[in-house]
Amino acid sequence: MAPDSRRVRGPEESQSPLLYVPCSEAVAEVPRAVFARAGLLSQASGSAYLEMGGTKVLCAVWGPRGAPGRCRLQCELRWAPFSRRGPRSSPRQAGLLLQESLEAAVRLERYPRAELAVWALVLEERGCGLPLAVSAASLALADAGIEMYDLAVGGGLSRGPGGQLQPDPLDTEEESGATVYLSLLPALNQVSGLVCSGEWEGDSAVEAIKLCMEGCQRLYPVLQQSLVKATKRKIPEPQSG
Amino acid sequence: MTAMETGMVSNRYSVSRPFTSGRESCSGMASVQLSEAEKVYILHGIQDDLRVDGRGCEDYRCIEVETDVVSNTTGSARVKIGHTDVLVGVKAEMGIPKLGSPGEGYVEFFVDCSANATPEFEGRGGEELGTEIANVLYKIFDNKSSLNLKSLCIQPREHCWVLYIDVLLLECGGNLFDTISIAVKAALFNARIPKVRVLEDEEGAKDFELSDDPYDCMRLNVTNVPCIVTLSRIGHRHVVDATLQEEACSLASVLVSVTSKGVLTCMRKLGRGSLDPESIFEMIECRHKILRQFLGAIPAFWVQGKGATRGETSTQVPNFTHSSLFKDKYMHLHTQPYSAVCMSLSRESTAI
Amino acid sequence: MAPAKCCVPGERLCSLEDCAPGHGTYCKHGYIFASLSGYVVKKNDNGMMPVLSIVRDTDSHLLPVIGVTVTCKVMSINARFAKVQIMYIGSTALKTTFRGTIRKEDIRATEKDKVEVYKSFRPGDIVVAKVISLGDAQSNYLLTTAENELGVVVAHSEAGASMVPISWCEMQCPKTHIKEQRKVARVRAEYLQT
Amino acid sequence: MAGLELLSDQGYRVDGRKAGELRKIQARMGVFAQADGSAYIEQGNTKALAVVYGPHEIRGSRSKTLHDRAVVNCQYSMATFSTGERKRRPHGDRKSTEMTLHLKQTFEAAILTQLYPRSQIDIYVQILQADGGNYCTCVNAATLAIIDAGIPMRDYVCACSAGFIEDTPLADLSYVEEAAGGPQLALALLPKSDQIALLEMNSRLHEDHLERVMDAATKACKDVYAVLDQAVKEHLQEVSAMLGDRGMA
Repeated sequence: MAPDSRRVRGPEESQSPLLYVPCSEAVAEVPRAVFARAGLLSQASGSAYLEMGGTKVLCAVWGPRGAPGRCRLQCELRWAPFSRRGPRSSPRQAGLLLQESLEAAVRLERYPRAELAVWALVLEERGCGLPLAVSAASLALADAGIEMYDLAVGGGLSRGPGGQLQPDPLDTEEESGATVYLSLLPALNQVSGLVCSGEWEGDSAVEAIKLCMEGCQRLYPVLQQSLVKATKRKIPEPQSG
Repeated sequence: MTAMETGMVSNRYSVSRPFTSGRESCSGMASVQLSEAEKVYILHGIQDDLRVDGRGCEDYRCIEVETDVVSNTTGSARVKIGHTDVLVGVKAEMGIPKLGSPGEGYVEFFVDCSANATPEFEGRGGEELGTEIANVLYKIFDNKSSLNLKSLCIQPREHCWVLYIDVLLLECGGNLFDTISIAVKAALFNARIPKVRVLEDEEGAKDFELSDDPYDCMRLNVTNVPCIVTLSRIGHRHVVDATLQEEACSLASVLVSVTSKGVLTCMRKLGRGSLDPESIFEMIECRHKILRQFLGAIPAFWVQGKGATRGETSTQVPNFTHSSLFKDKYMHLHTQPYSAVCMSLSRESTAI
Repeated sequence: MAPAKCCVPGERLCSLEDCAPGHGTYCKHGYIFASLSGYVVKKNDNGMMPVLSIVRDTDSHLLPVIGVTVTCKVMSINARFAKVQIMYIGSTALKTTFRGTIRKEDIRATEKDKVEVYKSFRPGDIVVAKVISLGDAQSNYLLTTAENELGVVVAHSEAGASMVPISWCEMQCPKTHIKEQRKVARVRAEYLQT
Repeated sequence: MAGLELLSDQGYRVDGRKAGELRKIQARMGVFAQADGSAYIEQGNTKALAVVYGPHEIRGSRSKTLHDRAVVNCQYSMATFSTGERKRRPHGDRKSTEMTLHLKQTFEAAILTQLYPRSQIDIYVQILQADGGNYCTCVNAATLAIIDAGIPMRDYVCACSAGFIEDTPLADLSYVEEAAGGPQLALALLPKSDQIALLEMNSRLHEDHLERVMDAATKACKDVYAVLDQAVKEHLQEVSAMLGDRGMA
């Protein structure tokens, strides 16, 4: 075939220029500022918006709606195309983790033959997207009036290059290797989700989990307050004596 | 206070919630249906450290390992624990290094849950579980020390070895993750990657020369390749190496991947229940004990340098015995009696 | 009166010794916990232990349960069953409808073998029925009309007029005076609007 | 194909066999406990595993139900590492779908399906290592697995391939011989009644030679039968010995 002289042929392979952009070495302020609000979407049964540092998560819940079989928690967690640079993590896997973390918190047996749909969107990812999505999802479920044992609160942690443990890490810090993500039911003191990756020697993993749990306990009252506010807004006070 | 029962049920012996998610515990795609009475029976036994097949809570079933089973592969292994049967083939193919790590080769995992294991896996039925297992495998290898990827590099930025680690699930009898991780380790141990010589002529064109001699090959250092230990929470205790029946009784389990030095490389909670933090710490601690069982059972996989050439594996390792279940050169290994193995091995583990 | 306390799931409300758990709560370790976000209401039934429950006025997460009376619309019929859409549970309108099935043998209590679906229901009828089973993975909610109070309450004739019941098995069109067969419900007096 | 001599002047093939000689067959029945029937077979370097489930209730949509006989459901898959070049997917590609269909046709002809109306029999075969004659090895493995499951058949189904190179019909082709591109024929035979369950031929072969090739394949199938029959009898003896022990105790 004659070479096409009219067009400039690009190289056979190409890569995203983002790969070569040096990461800015930002250090997260600890603790990162949190903003939480429940019940902001009118179309969904329940909804919540959660912001921590630069990470922003929106979550909506629909249901319960009729579905054959036993009650299911249909979870979907997505990252918006503009949420971060570089590749995004697989939504399928993240949805499963979200589902696993929430299942222990929701009283599914109260909803036979029904389906609850949880849909979370990470608008901006600056680290801790998944744990924040768990917290947002449990806020949204509670806002929808779904019966739950407790709010599932997510917390993240990463180990810096010097070995120091950093709660609520930024995305740049998450890339450094060792991370822990945890979801806690604080009132019952139960762990409903746990993922550790990277190398953890000796008892460092235990220490990290404990630190992560402390972080969750700190976030818990914030979520409770925002939920109380949303409930007061949404539901009129009963007039009974 | 004792650890709270997993899954928060007020009734002490009710181990299942009547209406819960359609997805059973993660590895229990091929799950069995158990009646309430059977569950209570298993649960009561476990409270007394006695399981249905006579094991204690922290005992493995007999682990059978056979290496070098498929001659078309770079390395292969078949591992059988109880009724769980897994075949792993490693194929080394030439590829281009990933951009992020130009000086390293890389590893690709694929898990085929074949219909052999259970008819539910027919067609695309096993894909979901397969991807999930593959994701866990990626995660446990996602660190610098598990495998020396630099040794897989042939020419930085241009050529490297890609290790395709393909897992084939032949039979599914509980404890998939552990079995698969042992099989992956055994297959990597067995892998013989041909040595490559790069010849460069005057114009800078490169040519590769693969060694024909099967003994002139590169072996991988698998000392730090982690093994997965899945601990299932049943009642107030945890068990290792759960059978399908036991998995059906467990609402939550923790998957810990651990190297021979006791370093955790990945940890995950599986299943729909929740766990007491104390019990998680207990499980993390328990890995040392399990590790000693493993070390005793399969020292060759942990200590590189033994049985380095083809055919010697079986003779060098005293714990392997021959069995003729599948083939004549089958290696069979029994980790019992555990206490004896642990005793004799504490010496060996200190040597590592 | 002090404003009612607002609570969120997981909040510990009180000891089991002080109150009995009501709607929207669960018990653990001898305490009552909230499982809904809403207002805590303590109801004192004379002399009995007060019942603690959580109230959400907007609540409508009702799901059909066995034994509950539902109002539904017939969507399609065939020789063996009628398919319906559940629209009300008791007197609460549902946000999303649920699908149900009324099998031929569940239409009336007596002479079940003589029942024919098309002589009992027609698509578009509004039927009061009772849930008898949640059904399994493949099937819908199973409903029954085998009681005097259950059956068709609103039906339209071919002429389009709302028909008037004339017996337990017939309805008549006020325009054309044509009689059509239905499994008619005897609507309880308290529900009738006059 | 130049260079490679598939049949030497002395009449020996690449791997040292005579023209009508089979590769070494090793078979084992009942390898898995959970399946209703299972078998593992090695024909030279080709290794296959077959598992049978059933007869059981129809799975999935009921519309598949046949009212007068059982549905035979097959799946042929190849391990991704079984071939020289790594395969991307174990099943679902065009070739394995075709193989699946062939297996189904073969066993519908052999199993007494009318004994189990409204039910289903699953046959899953897996090639662990491929070195020619994949279809035939699978049929042989599946036959053993069905016998192990105790499902009645008209007869054993024995399959063997045959080729035609340098005017000589060759039995049981290996991968090298298959890759040479000559005509090849796969025959699945019910050996006692000499009935053909499946016959497939690729590539071009003069009509005059067909009979000779067929004869070679038929003879090879009967040889396979002898080996399989031996394996079944040995297995039966093992099992009955075990039962006997239990009976005494």
